[in-house]
Amino acid sequence: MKKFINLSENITTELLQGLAMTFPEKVQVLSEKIVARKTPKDPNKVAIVTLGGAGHEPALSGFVGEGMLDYSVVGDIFAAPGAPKVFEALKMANCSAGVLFIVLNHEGDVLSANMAMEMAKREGINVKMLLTHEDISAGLDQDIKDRRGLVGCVPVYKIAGAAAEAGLPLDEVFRIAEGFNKNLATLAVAMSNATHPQSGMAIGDLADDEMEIGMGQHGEGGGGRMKVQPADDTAYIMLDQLCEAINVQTNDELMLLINGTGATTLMELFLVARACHLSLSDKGAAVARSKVGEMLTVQEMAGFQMCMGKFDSESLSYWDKPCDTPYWTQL
Amino acid sequence: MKKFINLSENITTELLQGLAMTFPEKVQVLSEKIVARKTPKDPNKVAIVTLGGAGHEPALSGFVGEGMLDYSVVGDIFAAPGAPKVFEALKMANCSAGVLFIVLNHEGDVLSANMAMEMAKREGINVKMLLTHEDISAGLDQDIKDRRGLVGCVPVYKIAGAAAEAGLPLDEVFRIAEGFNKNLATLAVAMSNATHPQSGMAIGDLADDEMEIGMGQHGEGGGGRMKVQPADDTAYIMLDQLCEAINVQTNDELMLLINGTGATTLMELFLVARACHLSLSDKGAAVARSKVGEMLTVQEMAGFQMCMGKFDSESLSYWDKPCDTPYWTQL
Amino acid sequence: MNTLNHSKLNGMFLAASASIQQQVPYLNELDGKTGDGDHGTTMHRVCQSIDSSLTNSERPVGQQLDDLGWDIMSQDGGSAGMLIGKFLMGIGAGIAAEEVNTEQLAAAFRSGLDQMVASSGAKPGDKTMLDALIPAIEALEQQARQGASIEQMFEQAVKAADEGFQATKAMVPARGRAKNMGERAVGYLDPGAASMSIMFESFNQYIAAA
Amino acid sequence: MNTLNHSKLNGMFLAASASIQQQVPYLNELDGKTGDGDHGTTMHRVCQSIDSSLTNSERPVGQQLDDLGWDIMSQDGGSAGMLIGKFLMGIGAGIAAEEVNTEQLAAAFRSGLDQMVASSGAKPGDKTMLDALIPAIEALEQQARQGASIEQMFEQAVKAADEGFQATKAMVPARGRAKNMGERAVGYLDPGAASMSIMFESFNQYIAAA
Ligand SMILES: Nc1ncnc2c1ncn2[C@@H]1O[C@H](COP(=O)(O)OP(=O)(O)O)[C@@H](O)[C@H]1O
Ligand SMILES: Nc1ncnc2c1ncn2[C@@H]1O[C@H](COP(=O)(O)OP(=O)(O)O)[C@@H](O)[C@H]1O
Ligand SMILES: [Mg+2]
Ligand SMILES: [Mg+2]
Ligand SMILES: [Mg+2]
Ligand SMILES: [Mg+2]
Repeated sequence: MKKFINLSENITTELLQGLAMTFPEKVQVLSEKIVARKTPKDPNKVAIVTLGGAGHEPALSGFVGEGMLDYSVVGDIFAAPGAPKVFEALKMANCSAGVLFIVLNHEGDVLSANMAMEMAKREGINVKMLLTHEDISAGLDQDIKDRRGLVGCVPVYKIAGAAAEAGLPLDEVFRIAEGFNKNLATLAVAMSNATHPQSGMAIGDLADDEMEIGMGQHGEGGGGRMKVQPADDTAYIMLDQLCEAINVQTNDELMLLINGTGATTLMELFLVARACHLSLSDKGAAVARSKVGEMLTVQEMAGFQMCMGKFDSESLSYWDKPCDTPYWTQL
Repeated sequence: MKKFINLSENITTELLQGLAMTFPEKVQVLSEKIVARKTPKDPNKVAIVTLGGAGHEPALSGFVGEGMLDYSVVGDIFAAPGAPKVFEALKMANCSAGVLFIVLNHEGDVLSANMAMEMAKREGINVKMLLTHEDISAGLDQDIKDRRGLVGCVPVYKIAGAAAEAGLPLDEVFRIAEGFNKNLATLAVAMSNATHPQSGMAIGDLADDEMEIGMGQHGEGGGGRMKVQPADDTAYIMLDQLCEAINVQTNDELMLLINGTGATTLMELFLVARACHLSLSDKGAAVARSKVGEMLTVQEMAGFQMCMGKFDSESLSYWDKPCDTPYWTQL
Repeated sequence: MNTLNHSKLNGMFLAASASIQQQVPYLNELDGKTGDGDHGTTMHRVCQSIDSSLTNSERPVGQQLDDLGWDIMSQDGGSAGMLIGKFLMGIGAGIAAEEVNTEQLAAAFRSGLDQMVASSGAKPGDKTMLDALIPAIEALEQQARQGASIEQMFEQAVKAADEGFQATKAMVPARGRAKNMGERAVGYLDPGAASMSIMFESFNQYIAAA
Repeated sequence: MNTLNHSKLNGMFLAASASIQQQVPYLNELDGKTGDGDHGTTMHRVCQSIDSSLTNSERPVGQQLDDLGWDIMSQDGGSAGMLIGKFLMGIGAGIAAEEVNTEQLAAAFRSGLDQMVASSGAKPGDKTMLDALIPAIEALEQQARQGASIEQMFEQAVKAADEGFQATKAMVPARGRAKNMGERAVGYLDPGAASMSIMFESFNQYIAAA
């Protein structure tokens, strides 16, 4: 394994220290693994909390800051934080307006979140949980509970964060974020394996001429393998499935994210984005807002996640609100 | 080669289209290879122009926008644009306040820039050229003209762009940017080879357990090879040379950039940033402002560039001004 | 032997911890086939918790296991850490005394299993650690009912755990990160079930030698 | 032969273009050792310009070469493209007539070389294309002065170009992307000099067969 690390058991704490040193005016690390805004939000506004393993930087903690997350509870590499830590963060976040707790649908995250929710309820904390699960790789007929949460959490943070910042009550913040969340779909494609930075081991076994559409968040399989395709063809295969999943119609206002997972260059992501724009405009639909870059990575795995969503005028207005986090800043 | 591309000769034009489609409110592509701000700057303000090959995204064109660049002239992958195209951009930029033309010190770029400057002068365009050349890998005794331009161009764009946006005359914009430029130093380290996306060929021949400090912008060699070192040790080796190069003193206000060149994760970059902060504070110096992420990449080459600079109160104030470009947005 | 005291119970878990720590690369490798390649790393953290918590038996056994479960959960051990934490808390809650007879011992393990199942959401056949753990604990109960010794209980339990573990090879995963691989995961062993099988193997060896 | 007309001059460059296009992977590979791996790609673009510009000779020769040089420069060909563009513009500026004698031919090439050198900043021995080009053009001049035929001029020029190219192997680079490799670049051939050597090889073959 070729990575710039020190002791493998210290990676997570050291990387969080590096994050806080790089953005001292935006974030701080509390209790070793909880990333919090430097200037806490007004307690009369809903606090947004999330949890997840490390190794996916900038996600999740890179989106803590004004207009997005208040607390991100970090586990270890690819490992959910334990329920006790999550409970600790929910207590920190506890405020008069209540807490929205955004959880990606992965076994470990959900186990931890559920236990922490139990503890929080027993403590009388006003917290609502929102599960993201927009990976359609298992098929459209799949129970929504069986879908994984991929990069779709990031725009959900954005919209929930903006609604909370606007002072909306918890039920409203939840309604808006969940409405947007329900109309999301993501597919991931990988071309090369990720290396687990602690074990040094490759995850997966993609051959030299193969790619896999439907890849998971850590290089765990789950999709269709095929020979490597050109950028345009890859984009079309994925886009068509996403359009079907969220039932794209003429005049829809669409969100498009092209999220690089590691070694794939921004150069390539622009080619993919271009193909999506051209193909959607052929279908009479239009991209209202988009983002291209690395938001949620899988170590150095070459590939990307394509995520589409539908805006209504409400969610679009919250997308457009300013935010100021380490890796999403918007005027 | 495993990359998401279409025809290799179309990569550059397609990627620029993808950029413009992704940021329609910020940039546009003119004359196929010139990236310009969507809303042109007031002609009473100095225009900032740069040039360079593609394949380094987000640089250079990802920094076109309010508060940074006005025009970026793009060549092909790792190839400088020809002088005719550069001259065309200088004519577009020509305005009453004059043009600052920022060029990275690479043979092809400089050849093209010099010819375009000749043509521009003949045309009566008021343009001043600023050369960035902060790579200290060739040694501190090396003639400054023989140093390559690496990621240091990006903070120079920022400071020049902010000074121009503030309405300063050309000489002043030049003075401030050049003052900052003179106090910059960069070193690059690579752990794996880049693949040229057009020839499909690996550039360089790093062995499985080697890294190279002093690597160039495209994977071309130039430094010392050694066995792969831990993050901290790598950071210390590089940092010490940079501190010597710009003669870091107690109470200096330093800029620190950790620029990922491709496959190296943000996780690792944070570890490196942390080591720099700790080591600098041991030396009694402090990081005033920093950035960590991918600014100027070398395809999927694993590695990073560490760039340090010194602020004075003037350059620091321009660093802190807002800007709104595709890949550097600041409130 | 017909009773098990607090210190021997600790000894069983410490023995399991020692064995599992030798299998970290193997467990990561199994997880690399169908998951995210870190089950060995998870178990390493779980084992470190066990080692530092169970070296003495000064606290009451129930309290000690409850604390250990909580500590394991605090180790950021992904799914497996959370579930094993629950398992230990459940044993702690269900253990009747500092020294227990065979039926009480089986009941304590059943209490651990129930707690784990309640959080897990998985069913037998879902290709998870439960596929090793459930038959193992059923074997403990059955043996205890039949009046077997503690040695005999674990002798049967390890067989059941290992069979259950081997059976995961043919299963289509329905929980955890392997789920999305569907049919393609057939032919691979479940890493969590491997840990459980190693754990019962060590229990058995420890008890046989004790 | 003692004169060269416009159409034969075009033929020489078209022949060179055809040979160079067959060596694109080789030139990329050379550049991968000491540079950024794209010199073949650069030359491919240069050759495409040559092919589309020189298929007819309706414009005056000086004008045609000047246009070609500008077109090559517009192809985003990095250092080499810019320099070769200058070279052709220089030949265009220095060529005396549609049909030239041996001394005029040598003078035209000298004019091209001077233009290239003026932009380049490189000196002989810097491990660049100049190390093949300078001796080649000096050979042309010397032969012309000695009253040689055009065939003899190119026969000597190709030898000089090739020797110069081979000599780059031992040189420490002082310009271009290889510069920073310093001593480590010794042992590698310069890709730009390779192109120049192939170009003169083709000139010679074309003239010999014409
Ligand atoms: N819902 C569940 N119920 C029971 N066991 C589970 C469940 N989810 C995962 N597991 C077990 O956990 C193991 C994976 O553990 P580990 O790799 O440590 O965690 P993670 O999946 O979070 O990376 C699987 O092999 C499986 O046996
Ligand atoms: N200043 C210079 N003078 C003469 N030749 C040069 C100079 N710089 C580079 N070259 C030549 O150009 C070649 C590299 O060309 P190419 O790879 O196409 O361009 P780039 O270096 O921009 O990628 C070198 O091998 C060298 O022969
Ligand atoms: Mg995990
Ligand atoms: Mg080049
Ligand atoms: Mg795992
Ligand atoms: Mg080159």
